Amino acid sequence: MSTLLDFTGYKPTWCPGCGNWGIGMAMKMALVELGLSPSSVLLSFGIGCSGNMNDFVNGYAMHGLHGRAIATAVGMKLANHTLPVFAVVGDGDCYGEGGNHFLHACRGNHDIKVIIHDNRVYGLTTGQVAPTAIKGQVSKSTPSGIIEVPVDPLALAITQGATFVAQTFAGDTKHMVETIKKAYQHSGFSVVNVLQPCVTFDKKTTYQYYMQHTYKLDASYNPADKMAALGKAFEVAEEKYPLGVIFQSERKAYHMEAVTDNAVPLINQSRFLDFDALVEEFI
Amino acid sequence: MSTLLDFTGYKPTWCPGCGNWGIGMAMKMALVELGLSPSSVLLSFGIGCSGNMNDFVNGYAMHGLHGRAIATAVGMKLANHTLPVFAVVGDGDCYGEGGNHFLHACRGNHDIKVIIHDNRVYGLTTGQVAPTAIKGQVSKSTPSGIIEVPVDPLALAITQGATFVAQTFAGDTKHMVETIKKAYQHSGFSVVNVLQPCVTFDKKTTYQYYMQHTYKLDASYNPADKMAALGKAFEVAEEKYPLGVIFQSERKAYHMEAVTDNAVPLINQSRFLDFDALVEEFI
Amino acid sequence: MQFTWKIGGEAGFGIMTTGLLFSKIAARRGYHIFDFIVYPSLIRGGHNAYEVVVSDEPVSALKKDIDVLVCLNKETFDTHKHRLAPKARIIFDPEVFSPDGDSIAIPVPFTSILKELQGQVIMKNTIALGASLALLGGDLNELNSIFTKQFAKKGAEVISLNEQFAQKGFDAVVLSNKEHILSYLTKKEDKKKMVMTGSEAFAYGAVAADCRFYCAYPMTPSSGVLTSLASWGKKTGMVVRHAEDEIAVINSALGASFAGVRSAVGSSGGGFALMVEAISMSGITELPIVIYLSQRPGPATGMPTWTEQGELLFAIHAGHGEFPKIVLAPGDQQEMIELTMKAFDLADIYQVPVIVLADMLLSESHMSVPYGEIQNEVKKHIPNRGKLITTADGTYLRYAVTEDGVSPRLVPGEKNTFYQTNSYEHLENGHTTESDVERIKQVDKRAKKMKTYLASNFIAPKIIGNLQAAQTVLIGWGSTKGVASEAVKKAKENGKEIAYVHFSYMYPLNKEKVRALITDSSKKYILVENNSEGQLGKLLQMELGVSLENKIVRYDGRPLTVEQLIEKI
Amino acid sequence: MQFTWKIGGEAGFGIMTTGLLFSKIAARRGYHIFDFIVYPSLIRGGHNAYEVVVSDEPVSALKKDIDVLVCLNKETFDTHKHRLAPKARIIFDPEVFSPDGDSIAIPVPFTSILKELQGQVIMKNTIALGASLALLGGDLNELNSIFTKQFAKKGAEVISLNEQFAQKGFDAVVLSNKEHILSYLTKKEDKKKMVMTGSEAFAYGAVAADCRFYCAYPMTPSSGVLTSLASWGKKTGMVVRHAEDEIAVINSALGASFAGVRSAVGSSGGGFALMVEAISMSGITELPIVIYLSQRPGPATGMPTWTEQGELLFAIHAGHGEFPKIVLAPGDQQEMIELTMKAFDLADIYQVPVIVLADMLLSESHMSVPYGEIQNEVKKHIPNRGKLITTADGTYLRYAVTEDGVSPRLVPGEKNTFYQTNSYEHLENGHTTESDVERIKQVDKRAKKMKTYLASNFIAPKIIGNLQAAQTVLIGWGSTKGVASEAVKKAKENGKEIAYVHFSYMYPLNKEKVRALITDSSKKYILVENNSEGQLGKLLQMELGVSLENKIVRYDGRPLTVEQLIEKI
Ligand SMILES: Cc1ncc(C[n+]2csc(CCOP(=O)(O)OP(=O)(O)O)c2C)c(N)n1
Ligand SMILES: Cc1ncc(C[n+]2csc(CCOP(=O)(O)OP(=O)(O)O)c2C)c(N)n1
Ligand code: SF4
Ligand code: SF4
Ligand SMILES: [Mg+2]
Ligand SMILES: [Mg+2]
Repeated sequence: MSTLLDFTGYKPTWCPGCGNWGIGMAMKMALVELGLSPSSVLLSFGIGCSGNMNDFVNGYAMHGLHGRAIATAVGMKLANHTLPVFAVVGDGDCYGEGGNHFLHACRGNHDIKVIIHDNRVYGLTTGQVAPTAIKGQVSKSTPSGIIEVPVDPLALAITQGATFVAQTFAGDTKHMVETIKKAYQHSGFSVVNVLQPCVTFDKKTTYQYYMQHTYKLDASYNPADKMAALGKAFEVAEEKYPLGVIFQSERKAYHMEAVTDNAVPLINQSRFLDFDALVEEFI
Repeated sequence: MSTLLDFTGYKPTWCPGCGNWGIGMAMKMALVELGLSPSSVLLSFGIGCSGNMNDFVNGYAMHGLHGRAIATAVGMKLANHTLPVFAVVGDGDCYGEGGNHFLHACRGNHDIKVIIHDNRVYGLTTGQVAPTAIKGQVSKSTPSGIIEVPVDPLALAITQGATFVAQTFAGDTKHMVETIKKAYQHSGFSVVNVLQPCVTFDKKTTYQYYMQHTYKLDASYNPADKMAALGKAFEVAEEKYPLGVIFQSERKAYHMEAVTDNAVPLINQSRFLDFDALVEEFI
Repeated sequence: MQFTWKIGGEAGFGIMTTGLLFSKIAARRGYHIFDFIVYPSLIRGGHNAYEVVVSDEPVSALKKDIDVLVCLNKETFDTHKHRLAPKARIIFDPEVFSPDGDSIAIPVPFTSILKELQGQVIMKNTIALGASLALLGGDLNELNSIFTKQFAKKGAEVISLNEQFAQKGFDAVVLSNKEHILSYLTKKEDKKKMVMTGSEAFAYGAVAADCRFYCAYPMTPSSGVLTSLASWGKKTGMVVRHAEDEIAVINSALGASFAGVRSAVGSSGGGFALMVEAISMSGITELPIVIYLSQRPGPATGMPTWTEQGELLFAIHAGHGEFPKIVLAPGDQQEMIELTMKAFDLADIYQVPVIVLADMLLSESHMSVPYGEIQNEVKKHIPNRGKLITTADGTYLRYAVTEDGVSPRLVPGEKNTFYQTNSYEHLENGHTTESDVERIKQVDKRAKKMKTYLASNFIAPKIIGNLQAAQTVLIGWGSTKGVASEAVKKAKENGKEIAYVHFSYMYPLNKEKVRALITDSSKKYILVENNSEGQLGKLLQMELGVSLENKIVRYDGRPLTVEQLIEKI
Repeated sequence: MQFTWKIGGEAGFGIMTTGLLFSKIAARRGYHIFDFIVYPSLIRGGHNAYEVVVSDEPVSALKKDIDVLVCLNKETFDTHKHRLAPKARIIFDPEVFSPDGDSIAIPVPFTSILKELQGQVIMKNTIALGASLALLGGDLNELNSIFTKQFAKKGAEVISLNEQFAQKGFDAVVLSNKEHILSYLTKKEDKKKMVMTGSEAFAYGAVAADCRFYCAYPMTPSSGVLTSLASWGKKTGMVVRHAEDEIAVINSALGASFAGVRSAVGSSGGGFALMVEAISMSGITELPIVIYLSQRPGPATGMPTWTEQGELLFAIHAGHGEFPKIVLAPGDQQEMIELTMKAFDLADIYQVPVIVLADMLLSESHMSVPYGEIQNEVKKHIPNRGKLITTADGTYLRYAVTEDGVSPRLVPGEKNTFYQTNSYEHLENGHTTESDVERIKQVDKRAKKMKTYLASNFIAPKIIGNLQAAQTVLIGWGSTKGVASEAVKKAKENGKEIAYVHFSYMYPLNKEKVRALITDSSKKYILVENNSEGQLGKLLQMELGVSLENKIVRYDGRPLTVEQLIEKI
């Protein structure tokens, strides 16, 4: 049974007060409570302040390319589906540069837990707008305010085949831990959009802002209802942020169909040697 | 006033009976009926059987890269917003390789008319599944059937900010022409998903199939109702295909905010010469 | 004995299948074959042609004239008549057209046979095969046995229907053109052969190398690999994935490689271009990956269904920043199988990206290869995974600095330890660093790997012909091997000794081992490349300081021909 | 006179702004400056440092020792004390620590001043500036006038508050450290100067070149261009777009270019890698585009905030297939402005992609440049759009074969005609072709453009120092100009004549024009590069057959130093 300490890597370099501190802690707590150890989990990190968590949380990790953490995680899972795979990504990372991978991973229902740091900005490159930025948000790259409307990641995931879609808040560790654990328990593509204040570059979506604009879904809410789930997703546009599991459904995870012999992970399968079975077609 | 002939380029090389013949004809008819001429329209073609239309329909055209026709069209429109811009793309092109551009062009509401040849396959590369393929579809790249569920392009567009989302059928020239004309009249990102039989590589979604599974939205349908529109989009999953304008809303097109002086297209604006106004910050 | 059989017709009417059947039958009859496909970048309409050279010796390039031309339409005759050999046989349908000129007309009543047996247009191919076999002194058994195999699922009826059409074509020749029948295809005892393309050879090599993850996005002329590996998937257990784009393709493959399985990807220039960023990541993370790059004429979309060797320097320099990389370029199908197995070993041993360069000519042409030899090689092959380890203690350092530059690579999952692989510059333990000292350590370590490779695994160019005796020496790489080898033979027939220095270990180059072969001042060296810039020439200049004055290049999308080489010698 | 002022403190506390203010003040006082920023790839925490060399002559590189060190924390002193000059002044807060060693202590009561005026930590910077000006014999007017400008929006209160803190710092020195005050910054009459980074210089050059569309995705160290151009957008009317990814970036730019406006994009190695496919498209469609590539240490994510010249060969070979491309590498801010204007002209004249290579050192360091000269150049610049035309008759051929290889390019929209630009190989009219003859025509036509360029627009390397007299000649490119020029000066001071051959027109190279400069057997040539492989050396070998034995390289992410060069000479 491992402890928080086992998962604790280098001292974080995040800005004091950054929402990432909470997310990092929640990740570690969830992993501990799930009875995992740094040796029994695969982590795929994007590039960003979010991705910098690679040095702060222990595990078998790959700190890959900006925007590609999901694509990388897909390969990890298919190669060894006995290990849980988490992708820790930024909103620019996942919805901007990596938008296409996110879209198609939803369709594939790859059994990956994606933790998205939704902070509305490109933190590590000093604050340009992310695709989650509210229309009109001013930044170095958009001095007159961003023209695009924000991406709707929840609706995107729900409509394109993701089977677990949740939202949580970096200011509520307990809720994050619960949500990450639920994502882990779900088999299939699991989206956890974490509302994360960037204290340095986004003066609007602060902790106070989210305290006022978030609310928790109660027991009466039925995440199996796709239309209702979309209704919840659309509330975000009115700056109302539901927290909890917004949508959940059942579908075989990708590796269960793609890995021929599911009982054994690809990496442990015995080598194919029946070459004669292949060459017939060449004769 | 130009004629069909003015828009008619080389003889198409599409397979006899291919849905592209109808789409090509509808494009030309629509352009004629809109009073446009090959000199007054910008066309951005993707790479595919669909994109091969570049040699068959006349206009100021760019036959760019596979998956990038929308990105290219975005630049065309911003450089000269007085000309209408059409993007003619394949479903692999637009939803696969180019999925990220599609997603973000919806957010930006770029005034581009996107005509998507939805034929469920990668025609030009001999029939591998496109992201629109129905789960289980067998192809050279998916001999055991595709694992992913199909992309839901209509819902994707509706939820991510597109302001005009329509569906039409390659077997119904009149309906295609009407729909393309409506897209033209709309200011903003206009998605026209054309259900197109690939007679060579997809034996399921034939003309007959679509005759049976499509229906036209009637006057009672209100495309301004986002939730209703999503309901329609979801019918596709049950192999029911609504034809017509599924969703429409109003929002400033991107170039109206991005081009500082809207009265004059970027290309015709007078050169900026007040250099002294810039260098103050360096002193 | 060597002859060319060629069939042409409208695109989309089974010309490819027919040509391949002919190649297989010739191989089954005991002959060597090499074939080449001509098709436009569209699915139907336009002209398709399929050309097969049959020989009693190994053959690796097309020959000048056509001995038997099967015309499924008039265009075929018009397009190819200028290449007809004296006494060439023309199989055609008298109801469609009649060939002019003095070649030998072999009329076959395609149309009426179709009417009679109420077959679809596609059946013309079967008739053509029957007629061809008759004309060349073959018999129908091989063809019929192939039908039996091919249409097994479709049932006995389909099989016998095909047999009937073949028979009709066969009879048409035997009955009314006996006097023109040749004996080219009379059964000959010879080693069993396989007929495969370069892409199939790569796929087969990848299976033999125990590659377990192949990811691709279709792109001509590389898609053959995806098709083959996908079709074998259920048997081999390999996970074969058609991803959303090429960036996903290579990043997933690197994820799988990190998790410990051998992984490969494939594409052509455009798709490869999208992988360049991740190739650089493979460099710094030291994750093995094999990349199949099948070239076609560029730039950009270019000429998708034609051939060129225009991406040697691009492949070598692909990736931002400085890092090691290995580039191989097999010259034919058999070499493709060998070098593919080798590529996976080198990727694992040096933990680097290995690019296997091919082109449309190699990827899509079929060649007959010795069944026994290859099956032996494949079966005795034991993958060398280098310093891959499955256990380590807590102090495991992923990027430990070592003598040879290679660090032990632990398969994730081992208990009681963990590590990260990192696209940032890193400490030996994998954590991010900006230290000048650590940076230098890691750059030097990565560079060291290639020094080790050059000393331990680099293989010097193959020599074809007699280098000592040769006054003129051709220098080429990859698929030029085929035409250059034929040129060496041809020259010898003409009483001239020439040799060919064949590069397949393209980069990095071992200066000493290579220089010796191409710097004898008493010889005339001629660079032979299927591109416009003479890229191997530039590479030799850059890496060895050797500059070659003479070159023969071709860049119209067509393969180099033996005649083109001979005439310039 | 030359001295170095350096300030250090915790990341995220305004070190950058403070350093820049110091640079500007020094420039306003009539001095030349060059500065360099050190910051980790994270937003807060970690150590930031900002170093400014001030000189009464033009200066383009750091010098060895530090004359004034402002320590906002103890780490600053510990990290940099080994570089302190004899008699160096240390500004520090006695309440935090006291410097050891024999340099001159200038205690300033930061903490108590903050308390007294109830200011935030960030105000330490203002105090530091006041103290520094006092210590260097400056006065507070320049600083205050900058405050007035900078905080205009924030109002008089903020301005006076800042003035008060500056005054406190100033007084602290004047009152208790009069004896150590230097006269380095006493007002000096000199030409008006601008203080800008290489990225700002590119941005300024792009505006001067009438670029109307700039598209980018943020990436260190190239983002400065996006920031500047975006901030100027309302004034200049340029459309500046932060797109979803780098692939969108370049494809949109090419769309805009097709529509007729000058377009540019910018990134660092990783983002540039994603643009490679489209660069190839620019090649075959013959659409002009300017690409700003600011290098950082790779591979992959590498060391994002440090410097390296590791992508010369990558940039030159970027793109699949064979096509023309021009690569330029300015050596400093002024050259950046000139070459950027030139880049847009060359892109238009030859209808090719033009890459402007920079690196973190050039992109993010500030240098003082002559205001008058540059404003003149910029104002008299008239963009040369080459064969861009706005009218044509119906028989217009987009890819007409011409003498110089360049075809007239019609701006879409012209009545009574139309055409397509095509990423497939094409006929002169732009339509897709697979014809061998047409293919050759177009390949040759595209290649011809570079022959024309080499004859008409290529410019030979600049010589710095006296090439005739020099026994030792340094050879370098891009940002190495700064340090190499200083080395030439320094050597002269030591009584040694050396020269520097500065490459900025990197590719293609005019063999004749270049060879002469670097092949005098009586001289010793030394290659100087900020990378590990000596990429310019490889390029010269490949393109000119010139091989350089001696090289000085640095690849730890830090810039080359004058000392490093001098000692090796
Ligand atoms: C291909 C590529 N483009 C750009 C960058 C530069 N870059 C590094 S982090 C980043 C964005 C970070 O924003 P986000 O993903 O939202 O993460 P955050 O820092 O906000 O947590 C960018 C653009 C890169 N590393 N690679
Ligand atoms: C980057 C890149 N990858 C792959 C290809 C090869 N390719 C050409 S067309 C095509 C797909 C065509 O499918 P789709 O877009 O659906 O168009 P369709 O032919 O079905 O109309 C592909 C994969 C390419 N040209 N460029
Ligand atoms: S910049 Fe923003 S996101 Fe990044 S560490 Fe600081 S507060 Fe957090
Ligand atoms: S392959 Fe399919 S899509 Fe392409 S032309 Fe033929 S029928 Fe049409
Ligand atoms: Mg972010
Ligand atoms: Mg399609």
